[in-house]
Amino acid sequence: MTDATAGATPAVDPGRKSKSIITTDDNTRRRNRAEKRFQYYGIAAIGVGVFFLLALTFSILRSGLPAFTETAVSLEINLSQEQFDEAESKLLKTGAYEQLFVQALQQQLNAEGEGDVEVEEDAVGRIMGNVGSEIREFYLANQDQLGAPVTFNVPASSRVDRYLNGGLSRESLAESKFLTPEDLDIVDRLVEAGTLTNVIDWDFITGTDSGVDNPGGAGLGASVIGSFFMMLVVLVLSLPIGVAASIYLEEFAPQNKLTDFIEVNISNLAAVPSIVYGILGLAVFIQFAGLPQSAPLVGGLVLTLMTLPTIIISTRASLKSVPPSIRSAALGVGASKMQSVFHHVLPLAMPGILTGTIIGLAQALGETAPLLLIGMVGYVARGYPDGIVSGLMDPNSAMPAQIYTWAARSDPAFYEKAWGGIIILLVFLLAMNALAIILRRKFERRW
Amino acid sequence: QSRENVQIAGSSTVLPYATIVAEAFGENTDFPTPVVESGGSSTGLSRFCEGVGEGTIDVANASRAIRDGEVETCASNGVEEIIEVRIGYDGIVFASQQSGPEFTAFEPSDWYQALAANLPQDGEMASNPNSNWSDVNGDLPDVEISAFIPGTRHGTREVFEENVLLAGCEETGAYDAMVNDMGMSEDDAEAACMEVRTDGASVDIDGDYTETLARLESNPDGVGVFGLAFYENNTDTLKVATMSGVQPSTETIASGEYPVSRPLFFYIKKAHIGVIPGLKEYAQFFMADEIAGPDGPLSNYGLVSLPEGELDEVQQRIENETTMDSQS
Amino acid sequence: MYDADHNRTENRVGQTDIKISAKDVQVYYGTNHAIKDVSVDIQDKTVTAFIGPSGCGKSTFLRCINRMNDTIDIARMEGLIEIDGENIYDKRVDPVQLRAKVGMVFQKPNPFPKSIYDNVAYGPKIHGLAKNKAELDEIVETALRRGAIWDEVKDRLDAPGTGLSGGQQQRLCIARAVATEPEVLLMDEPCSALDPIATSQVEELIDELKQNYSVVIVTHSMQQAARVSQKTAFFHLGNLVEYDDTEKIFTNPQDSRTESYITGRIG
Amino acid sequence: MYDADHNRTENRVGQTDIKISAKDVQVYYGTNHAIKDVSVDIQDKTVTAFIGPSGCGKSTFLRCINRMNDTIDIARMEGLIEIDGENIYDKRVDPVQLRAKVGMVFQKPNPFPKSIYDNVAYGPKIHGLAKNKAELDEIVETALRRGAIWDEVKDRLDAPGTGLSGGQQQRLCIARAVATEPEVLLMDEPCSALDPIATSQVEELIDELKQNYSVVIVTHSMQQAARVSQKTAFFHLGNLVEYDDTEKIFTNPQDSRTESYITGRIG
Amino acid sequence: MSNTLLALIVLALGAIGYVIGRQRALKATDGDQRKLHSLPSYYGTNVLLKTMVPAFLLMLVWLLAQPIVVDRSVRAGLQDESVRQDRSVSLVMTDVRRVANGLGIAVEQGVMSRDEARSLDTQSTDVRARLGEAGVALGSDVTPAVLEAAQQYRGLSGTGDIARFALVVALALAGLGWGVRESTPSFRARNSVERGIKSLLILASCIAILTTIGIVLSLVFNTIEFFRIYPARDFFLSTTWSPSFGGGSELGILPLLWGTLYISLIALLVAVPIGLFAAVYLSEYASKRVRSVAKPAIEILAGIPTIVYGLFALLTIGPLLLRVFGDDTVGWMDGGTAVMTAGLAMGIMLIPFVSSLSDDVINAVPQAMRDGSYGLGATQSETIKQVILPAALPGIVGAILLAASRAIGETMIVVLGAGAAARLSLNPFEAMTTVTAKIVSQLTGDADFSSAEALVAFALGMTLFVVTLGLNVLALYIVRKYREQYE
Ligand SMILES: Nc1ncnc2c1ncn2[C@@H]1O[C@H](COP(=O)(O)OP(=O)(O)OP(=O)(O)O)[C@@H](O)[C@H]1O
Ligand SMILES: Nc1ncnc2c1ncn2[C@@H]1O[C@H](COP(=O)(O)OP(=O)(O)OP(=O)(O)O)[C@@H](O)[C@H]1O
Ligand SMILES: [Mg+2]
Ligand SMILES: [Mg+2]
Ligand SMILES: O=P([O-])([O-])[O-]
Repeated sequence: MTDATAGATPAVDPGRKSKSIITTDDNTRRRNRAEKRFQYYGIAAIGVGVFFLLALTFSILRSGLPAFTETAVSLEINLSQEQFDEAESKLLKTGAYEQLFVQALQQQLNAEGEGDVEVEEDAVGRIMGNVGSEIREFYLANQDQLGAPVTFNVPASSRVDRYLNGGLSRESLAESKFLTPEDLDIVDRLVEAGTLTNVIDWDFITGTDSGVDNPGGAGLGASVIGSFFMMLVVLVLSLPIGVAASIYLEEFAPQNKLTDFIEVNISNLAAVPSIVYGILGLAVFIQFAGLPQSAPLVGGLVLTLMTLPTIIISTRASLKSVPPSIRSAALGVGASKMQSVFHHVLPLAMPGILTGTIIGLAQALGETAPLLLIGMVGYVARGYPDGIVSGLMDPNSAMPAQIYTWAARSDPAFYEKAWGGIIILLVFLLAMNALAIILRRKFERRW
Repeated sequence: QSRENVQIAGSSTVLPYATIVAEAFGENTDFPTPVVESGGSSTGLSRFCEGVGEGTIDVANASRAIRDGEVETCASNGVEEIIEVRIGYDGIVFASQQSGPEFTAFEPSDWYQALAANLPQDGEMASNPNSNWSDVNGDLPDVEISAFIPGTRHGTREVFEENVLLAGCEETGAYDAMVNDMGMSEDDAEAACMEVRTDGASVDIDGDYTETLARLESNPDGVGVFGLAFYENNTDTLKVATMSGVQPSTETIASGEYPVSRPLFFYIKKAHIGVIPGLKEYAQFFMADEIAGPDGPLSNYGLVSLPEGELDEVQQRIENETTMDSQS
Repeated sequence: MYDADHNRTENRVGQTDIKISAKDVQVYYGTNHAIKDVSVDIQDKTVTAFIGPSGCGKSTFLRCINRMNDTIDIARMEGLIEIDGENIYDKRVDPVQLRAKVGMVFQKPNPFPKSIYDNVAYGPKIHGLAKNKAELDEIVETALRRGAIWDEVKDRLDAPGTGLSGGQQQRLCIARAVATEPEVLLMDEPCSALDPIATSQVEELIDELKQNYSVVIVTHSMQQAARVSQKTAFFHLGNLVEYDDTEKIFTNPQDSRTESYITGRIG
Repeated sequence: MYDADHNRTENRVGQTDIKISAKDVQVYYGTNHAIKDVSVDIQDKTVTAFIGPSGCGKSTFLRCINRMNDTIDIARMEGLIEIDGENIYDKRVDPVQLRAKVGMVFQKPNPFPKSIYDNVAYGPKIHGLAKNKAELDEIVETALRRGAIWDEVKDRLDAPGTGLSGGQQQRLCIARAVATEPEVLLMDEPCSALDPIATSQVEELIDELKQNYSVVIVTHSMQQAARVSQKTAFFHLGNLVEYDDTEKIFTNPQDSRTESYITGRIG
Repeated sequence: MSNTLLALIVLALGAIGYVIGRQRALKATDGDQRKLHSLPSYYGTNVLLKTMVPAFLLMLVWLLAQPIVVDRSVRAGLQDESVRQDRSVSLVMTDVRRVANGLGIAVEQGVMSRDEARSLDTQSTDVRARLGEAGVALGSDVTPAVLEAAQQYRGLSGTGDIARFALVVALALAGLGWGVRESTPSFRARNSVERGIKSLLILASCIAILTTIGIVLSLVFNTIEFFRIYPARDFFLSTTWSPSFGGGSELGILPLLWGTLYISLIALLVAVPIGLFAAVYLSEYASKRVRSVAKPAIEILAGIPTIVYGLFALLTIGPLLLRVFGDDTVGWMDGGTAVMTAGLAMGIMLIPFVSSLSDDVINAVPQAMRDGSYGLGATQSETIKQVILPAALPGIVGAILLAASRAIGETMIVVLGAGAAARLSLNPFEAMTTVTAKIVSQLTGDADFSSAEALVAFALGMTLFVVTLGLNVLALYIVRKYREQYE
């Protein structure tokens, strides 16, 4: 031993000067540099993450915030019983109301105008958004108001809105058939007169989808409810099932080919493209089980299947990281395996489980592809459900599906709506995660 | 529980029009607003043909006519009676960034020569040498060829290939050269005319027109293929080029002057009429003069509506529930 | 509640009921043959000490007795162990019930990452030993007192058990084990981190326990073995070399290895 | 390598270079005042024993010396500790270098979940003590031999360190600590899980180490303290009650508490 | 309504059972729970499970089966006479159900009396109008046969409802009785309850298998159909992917698989290092406050809809890369859309998948490991790299696998960011596309759904499924081999 080691570490000699801990030696300096570098990598990694988060948030906010306001026309009109009856006799009743409104506005403009140029009805029509249904709804509900003046606050066309927001210039309208540069003179007049104002578009937050020619009437409210019910299903099913499956596989299952097979299968399910889950959902839930199409229940079930692997994989990873001494300790005082798992291991694995849930739900909340096949993407403007059962079973859309459809529409106003929708989606996501994050903080501990 | 609403699925090209109708239908009648799903003509038709009954859709939108194979599948699944409704035409236009190079007039031959994978040269097929638009046609700007054309999943692609590439191929005489000089079969020559280069000068867009628009936004020299309605909604960012000297508009397309357009359809399961409340009413509403006519909201939005007589005929067919086989 | 029976049972010490009987026990860790052919009868109401050099298999054998080895994947056990005449590796045996009956104090203290109170109360709770909170409080207090740690922790019962000093953790684990009132208590070096006073308190506890129960203790201290145990088993390289009355082992060992070990010549 | 210097340094044992000097050290765990006003000078090339009842603060104080307390969130330290005249809590001090100089064996053996070889090789590797694999092999072997565990593990150097018996883990941790050649070695109950033979081997190691280094050992065994240490410090309830030559402490303690403790009256 | 009531009754019985079981067990030992085999609550839970589980199962099965049975018998009655020449039975049944439902609603709303609903006939009443009053819209007038069938339907359903109610309650009571009888002190209630719970756990893991079977089944038939019209050899070995309408498509999967792997690889090259470093920083270096903010913040990245990433790739990352690697500089890149563009965007999205989960497992490594390393004079980074990460490895591998899976399954980013070109190339600055993107586009496109061009989506899905299965087996094998050293 002596001979062997003497050569190995000649540095040690009896009279050696002991190392100072204040003046660092070369080796330590090198290691400290490595340490610093490592730490900087960490900071840089966080920085990259946060930077992209900010960049994305910024671009989302910039593109999406205008969706929350609209340019509204406020006008007092006085509808007679005859006009009402006539409009109601038409096939396109809303069109008739719209025309009445447009005429009223035209009259007002011509009356107060300088009188030299007659404002055309078409021009006024181009300035207005789709206003017929709002007016019709009002008069159907309040027939007693017929013959009395009523003030309406209805949306102007999306292009007027963009013009007033600075998103459109006169020149760029040269080719447009939806709004001409000359129309903008009228718009300017209306703004001056205070007839056109910028207001918060509550309809956007609470309303339902609209036709492609009516961006002013488009709202996300109903699909928020749709997403809510879907997430409810996902949470209620995937969390317990996922955790239960993980517990079985990680703690109880014998180590054999079958459990290996299940394990591989679950990881594999995570890699299955989400649209394939849509194919599965269509085949199993709609065609085989006969559940209704476009129902949040079906969407929730499909997303549950899609989310399960995420939750299972993360739950297993965190169950695995609980040290065995905890299990022995519990078994040693005569706890059953089940008790040791539920009383000790599971609480310690909770942060990881919640993380998996957060990520899984976030993914599910933003997923469109599987919804494509079960009928939730497209135009599903069915308004609010009136109860849990109807919320689950009645056709409804979901936020990402709605956003996806809006993003594909021609009118650039819908593009704005899509970004606005993303803002709402993220707010929903944050609200959904907040609880999980608080819970996770509570369970986190080091020992 | 029984289904209350009409359930529709299919083409994303028809979807916008269907949403306009569905919204108005819900607002103007006592029936619940129909549900219109997107997902593509093929998906729509495949679900349409799954069978009859409440669990299946009532109407399939399609940006192409149903194919024989699909009719057979339908029939074998019990969907024997189908009412075909042609709703109008979709014009296909060529547009570039408003502030981009001066793309104002195209000929099919320009597109053929710019996008073909191989061009006949000295009796041989050689890979396309053109790298700039000006190489193709001196009147076009001297910028790199960068075209965004519909991907092969889109029906628009088929129209583009036949009405633009093939037409251009014939126009330039390349087709004749292939058949006559090089001894290709007609089919091979046609295929060669429609084969698109893959060196990056042409990019297939599998998504929607909004994607094409976004691509143009990140590439100012690009030229994209759009639907007429899309272009009309985006005149502030896009400028359109003429094709064979014709300016695309609902009028020139309706009159047949403008060469690139295709018909749009929806298909109704006759067996569901009378079972699903509002189904027939929806079809009637859709094709009513006030809606699908030249002054209706559909045309206003960009649909090229059917000529007078044809519209009447379609209305008649819906009224009589005339199915496809009985009409032929 | 142990104290109540104290007087009555005193006189029965020394009786030779066999509580645990092991026959031809083999334990393998993978290919490592850790316990070789060990047969031993452990008596009721007796303290049995396992001694032997580090790594000879004492802990391993101890863990066989309450089937804690089941939890080590690579461990494999052969042979027969009976407690009260019942084969504990029988299929019908519920290891949970077995472990409730055969308590264990591990070599490395392993408190739960919970409060001190909860650490001790956990066993009684799951075994339903307390009817109400007051009773549970009492059980906890008694157990902590018996574990000779009550005075140190009585003011911080809500503090986490993992924040205790090494010796305190060890005593906490002893308290936790006795709180469930096992019939057999297996203690793997329970006093290794304890000062002499605490050690003697734990030894007192062991003495008290043996009035009713059977205690097996692993120790490296010959003195401790001599002090607390009536029987001693000497393990060496996985073999049970000698098993006899403690007195005899320490005064007149039969095997030369035993002698070498207790006189400090082999390790 | 230590042996080579054996003769030359022998005579210097007992010299009074001060290696570590602590002044008015206070440690709090949250509100719990665990170390109260401790001042002590620890000499170079000397073995100093810390004794005292469980929970009195020995480990806590030990951890102050190489700033391991830094890793406990709620722990807060006040006062001054100097090693070789340098304040170890100075801002300029690199705790990493400090800990390389002041090695530690923890009370609960904590082998890494790596092979036995890697457990030992880890320290030398990060400190760059070996030029090549052969040298590293040698360092590992030497360390394991000094930790008195070589014979038991030489055939299974690739087996995980966590699969060793309690005492083996403890010795592995000792080997791991000496492999990095610290100038000061803090050992928290290094022999608690060891049989007498292994204990004496470790004690020999300590003896050998003190030729060049300063060793602080926490122990509950008065005998051990008396055997290996030259200086003894007695802690009680967070106070350093008495610090003096070992001989003196054990024969003629100044404080009544010390006397009580070593005679086994307070715990 | 009655189902809710039934469920409530069963729940109530369960609760009662819990109390009785518990009490009975306790009473038998005069309130001394120590003499019981298990905790009293286990006796209660045992009864509760025995009361509720079979009853709910029966209810569920019955609810699923009753419509089928009723349907079947009503259908049998319709078979001969009333199936209108042009209508299939299933459509008539739709009508029947609608009318039956309508009658139900009408009765509920008081528009009709129960007897009236039962005795209604088409001659004397305009059923469509009457039902219209109750807000039930019918597609056409009601024929006598349909009305009759609807009335029969209602009758049968009513009988079924009553029978279900009675039987479910009876079963619940029986379970309750059985459970209560069992509740003797020596009964191993805990074992019984745990067996029950364990079965539930097993059931939960079976869902994964069922999903797999479902996916395979929903893909396999169309895949076979595809291979019937398109040669498998070409599909697997051809290096060209160029679908076209006129037939003569070349559908080789290789370029797509290559694109999938390439893009996923780049995404992982971005996400894994950044994610791991972020995780390490969060769990080891960052203060509590920073951690509590940064971790959830980074998790938002996982929740941003992928379309946003797609647009971000297309509009921001692409042009940026083009400026750096484009023709103006090194000339590696021709267009903004490329493997690199999509890979980077996807990598950003995947950061939280790696970072959050790894952070949790790293955090779970016991402090003693860290202490051991610090005590040897290791720096924090050495400790992390050599002790903590290896100890946390199984969990980290899980996190990475999850991220990889997500990368393989992602569509939107690829569609927008990677370009749609299917090609085999090593240059990461060229456009490529992935299997998933093509599944979506072929499935949702305009092609004839019975053509090879549409069916290929299923074959792609199936192949991807098998390929990832293989990769997962490999991963499991590697992890096992690696892990064995440690535990
Ligand atoms: N991490 C911690 N958190 C809170 N309190 C602690 C922590 N570690 C130790 N203590 C407390 O500080 C005091 C001193 O503990 P320390 O570990 O120093 O004792 P010790 O002398 O080493 O005892 P032993 O001989 O039992 O190891 C004890 O009261 C203990 O409960
Ligand atoms: N989990 C394990 N995996 C593999 N080998 C093990 C394991 N536990 C113990 N061993 C080996 O089995 C043998 C017996 O170990 P055991 O723990 O029973 O020893 P011991 O007598 O308790 O020693 P000590 O006094 O040091 O605690 C040793 O060689 C040890 O290395
Ligand atoms: Mg041991
Ligand atoms: Mg200590
Ligand atoms: O969605 P499309 O079928 O019209 O391309």
